[in-house]
Amino acid sequence: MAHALKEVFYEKPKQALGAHPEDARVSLSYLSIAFIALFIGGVLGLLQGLERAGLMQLPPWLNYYQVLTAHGILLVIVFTTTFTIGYQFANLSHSLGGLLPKVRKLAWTGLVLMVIGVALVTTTIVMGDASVLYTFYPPLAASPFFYIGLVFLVLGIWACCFGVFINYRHWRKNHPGEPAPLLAFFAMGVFTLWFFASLGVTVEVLTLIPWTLGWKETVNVLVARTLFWSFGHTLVNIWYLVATSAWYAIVPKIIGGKHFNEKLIRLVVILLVVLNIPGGFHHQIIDPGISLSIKFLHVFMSLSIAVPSLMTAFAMFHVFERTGRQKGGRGLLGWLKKLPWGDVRFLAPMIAMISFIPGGAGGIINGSNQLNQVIHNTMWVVGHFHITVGVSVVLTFFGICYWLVPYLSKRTLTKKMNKVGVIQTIIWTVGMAIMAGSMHIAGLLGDPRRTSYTTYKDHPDALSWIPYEYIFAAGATLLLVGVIIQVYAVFHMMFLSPKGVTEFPAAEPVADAAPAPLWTERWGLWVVLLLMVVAMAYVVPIVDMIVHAPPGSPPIRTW
Amino acid sequence: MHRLEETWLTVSAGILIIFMFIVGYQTFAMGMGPPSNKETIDPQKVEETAPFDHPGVFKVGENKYEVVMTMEAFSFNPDDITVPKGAEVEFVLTTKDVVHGFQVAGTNINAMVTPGHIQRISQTFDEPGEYLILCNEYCGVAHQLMSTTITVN
Amino acid sequence: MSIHQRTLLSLVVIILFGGVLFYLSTDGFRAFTSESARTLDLMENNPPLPPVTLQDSEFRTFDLDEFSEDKYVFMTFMYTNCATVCPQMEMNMAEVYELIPPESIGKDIVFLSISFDPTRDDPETLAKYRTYYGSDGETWRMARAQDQEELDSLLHTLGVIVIPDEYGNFQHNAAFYLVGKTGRLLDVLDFTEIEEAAAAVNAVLAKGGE
Amino acid sequence: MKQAVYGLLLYLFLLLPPVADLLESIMIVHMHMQMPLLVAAGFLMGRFLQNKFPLFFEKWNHNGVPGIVLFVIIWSYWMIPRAMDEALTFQTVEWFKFFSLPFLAGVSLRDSWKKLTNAGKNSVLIYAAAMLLFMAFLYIGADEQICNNYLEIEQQTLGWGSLAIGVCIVIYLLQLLFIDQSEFR
Repeated sequence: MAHALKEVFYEKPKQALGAHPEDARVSLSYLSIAFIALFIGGVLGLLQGLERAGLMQLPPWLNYYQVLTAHGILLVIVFTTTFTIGYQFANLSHSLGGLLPKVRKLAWTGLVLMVIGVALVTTTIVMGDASVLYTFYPPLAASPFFYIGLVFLVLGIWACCFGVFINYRHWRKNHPGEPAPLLAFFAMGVFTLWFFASLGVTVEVLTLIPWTLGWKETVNVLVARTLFWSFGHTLVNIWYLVATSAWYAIVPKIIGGKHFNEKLIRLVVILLVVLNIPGGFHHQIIDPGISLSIKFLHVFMSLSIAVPSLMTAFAMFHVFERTGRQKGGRGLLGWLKKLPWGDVRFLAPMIAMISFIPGGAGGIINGSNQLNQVIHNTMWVVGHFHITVGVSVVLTFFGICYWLVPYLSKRTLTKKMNKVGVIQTIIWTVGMAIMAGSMHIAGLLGDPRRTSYTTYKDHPDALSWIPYEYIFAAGATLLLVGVIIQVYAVFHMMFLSPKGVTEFPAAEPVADAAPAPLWTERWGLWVVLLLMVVAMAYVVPIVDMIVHAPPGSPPIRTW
Repeated sequence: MHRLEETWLTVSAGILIIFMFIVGYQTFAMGMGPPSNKETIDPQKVEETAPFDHPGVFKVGENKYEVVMTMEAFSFNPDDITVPKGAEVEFVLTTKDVVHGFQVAGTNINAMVTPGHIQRISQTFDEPGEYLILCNEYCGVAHQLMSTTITVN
Repeated sequence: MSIHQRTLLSLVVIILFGGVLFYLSTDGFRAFTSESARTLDLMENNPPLPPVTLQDSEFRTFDLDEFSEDKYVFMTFMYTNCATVCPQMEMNMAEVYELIPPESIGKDIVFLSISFDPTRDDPETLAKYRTYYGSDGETWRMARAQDQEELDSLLHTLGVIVIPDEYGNFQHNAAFYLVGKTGRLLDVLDFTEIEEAAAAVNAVLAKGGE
Repeated sequence: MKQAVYGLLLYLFLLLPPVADLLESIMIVHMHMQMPLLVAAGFLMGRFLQNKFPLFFEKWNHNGVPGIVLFVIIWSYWMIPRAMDEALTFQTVEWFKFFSLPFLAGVSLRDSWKKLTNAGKNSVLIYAAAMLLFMAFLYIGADEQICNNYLEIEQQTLGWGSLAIGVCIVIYLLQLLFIDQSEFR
């Protein structure tokens, strides 16, 4: 009986999406913006790599720091955000049986707001009025329109957040006693985190706007930095949560297996949501004005994310081994051979997962007191996030494209396109390995990040970094090739691939699995816990920063 | 299966706790904590405020030096400083404008210098040589030129 | 006993326990903070002050009991770098000084401000600080205790808590202390209530003796 | 049973002098971290006592009310500024803290919470929120030191922290009001 119910459960929504081509259009629009942003951002990335190594000189009207700001914002904020929304709304539509009309409207509103925001932000950057990098630390003051653009971006995200909350709530009301589908649960986690993460940065931006307009003379620099990182690092973990949604709920289906124990998956989601926001403080480990004991507490809070991450590693390898053995894999590692390595939908996320091992290890280094001091603001950090974001997250996103785009555009993934995908994945992996690897080494040697080409008056230490910078440039070149192939593949699958039906590969639980416990659905409680953890982390330092605030800083433009 | 999960979780939580012990021991017992000085200053009146009204290298004890330094886009004051070999040097830093980073390549000196705050960081220079001091936080159009040296002889 | 009776019984026992716990730990609901407990305790026990040698703004070195022999002493603890409570307290002390009959001053009662920051509050600093509040340096002296052990013992006896913070300042509690002729503490007064403090001192002076 | 062992481990960990010193060195951590963790340790260890003496709990804490009252009394006691101060200055009070929070408050919370009616649970939460908000009012508004062992800034921090937790509890209560809880059972 329960099994039959589950059948209906997983079959019906699939048709539902078919009945709602409008939902597909929402997702496809977001994905299109994502990949346009990826393309521009990728080109800018290569320009940066070449300039950094001294292989090319950028014209004065488009200098290194403008390019760096645009690269950061387009990839770190625009690409990941729009991709996530496109993907999560497709999941939601699939698993909840279609979006509500008002939610669809909210999603479109969000899109419009974000486009306005991105337009404002990029215009100010191109005009040279906002070379403040994507961290925009005051007292560097960009044009007010830059910050207003950011407000629009946040409003766009909020519109989508409310859409998700409304749809989820609606489904809950109509399905008493049933746990929500796993993918919807993930979406709820992602957007809850997003909403609460963006509160801090919104407060920051809203204080910066009157300051840049000259209505307010000074700003508290340390508080602004803290608010920024309460968002900045959570954003990283939002991507991570999005990627894990594919690892847990999609990848098992692609390799022909079942997903892991749902109770544990939900626990991981809840832990990631509750523990996440305080992680940002490790970006301020060598800041003045924050006491050692607070920093120590925050090392603990940052690293506590390791626990759900290790749970994920355990669960995924369990699923792989179980599936491989079912397919006849023998011996200690024989099951590995049985996995579908030639399928890009598996290969890309698999490499992403593997890269999370060095990525996580590097994260532990960045997050801990003394080790951070060695590598803070060096190329090491850049290498680190190109492994974590550039591989663990982005390669998962790329892998998702190969079923999501054809599914949404009612086309099929051809053998040829699969091969293109595999080649793209390999190019990407090699490119990132070369680039991020050399960045890690250069960083250990002291090469600073966020710095245009320089030899520091031919200082021997600085000269010793240059060879590594050539390797960055080589890696960046490969990566741009990867970007071009990926963008081509996505738009090909969107408009040119042969028509047909592609399945939505949502994994199912093992046959005798217990249903997910209903207490995991108590989002009210999780939000309260999240707020409590935030209070634990932030009340002490923020009160200290405000009570012992030095006189503030006026806006300064140094570019 | 259930047992495996639990062992795994215990091990991962255990690693976290052991790690925190090591970090805590280094920070609090060995005094290796990251630079976290809490003194403040008016960022718009740096030049009138002691000790930054007279930046420079000062001998404060037996082979102990204090370097009072201001940073601004895109220079260090004083620049090209010299200290004897084996000297224990405490850098007392602040910025007159935006956020800067203070890094000495080849050492563990790495600290953020934010406006309104006075940062302190110490290092003993045992190896003679000309060390590169650079700003590692983006501070403006000529950020890449912001550097100086500390010579140890 | 039925289950309800038993529950009721255990509830009564627990509430009684709670009552006793709260009663005992707050000196009969009179002192909910350590500060109030401290004053309560001081006023009930009238501890004798330990010997302490002081150096005042005129570079004179003297023993506290010698200075206060046969007189009441109106005392505060402060440090000159204090930007918060000390100036307020010294200002109020000056007002109390004004409210005491002038004929008693110097004869029956003397005023004394003791700094607990002896390294920075040298006689020169104290001499300057003294003038801000109109202390004459004779019947109202400002002084430091140079011997840290003696100072600690004095602070401890009077329950004055001084915690240095990270900014070169001190966090400390503040009050007026009235010491009797035999060198025992008589009263701890709220430093914000000038008139009350003056009235209390005058009452003691009027009574005379101990 | 396993959780009782974890509770014991947590308890022993909190008893370690360096851990206790670190947690007690910051006022807000002392009140809102060490103390709740001690309660949590007792909460976990409570399982052992429940198994060992099932009759005792059934007999004397039948409907959970006596137990929860004990919890509320102990918790409120440790909210008194003086109790916190004295835990730092008197050894006996410190011992009482390490005994009362886990074994009187934690264990009785464990045994009582599930036995309480919804109205009972909500009253406890309302009391906790009211208490925390009152403390916030007290500590943020105070212009003098309430605790002699801590700086005034820490006192203010504690006030804001209590406010945050109090508000969290209020939010929780509000969502109980607006969302039908039977969905989750």
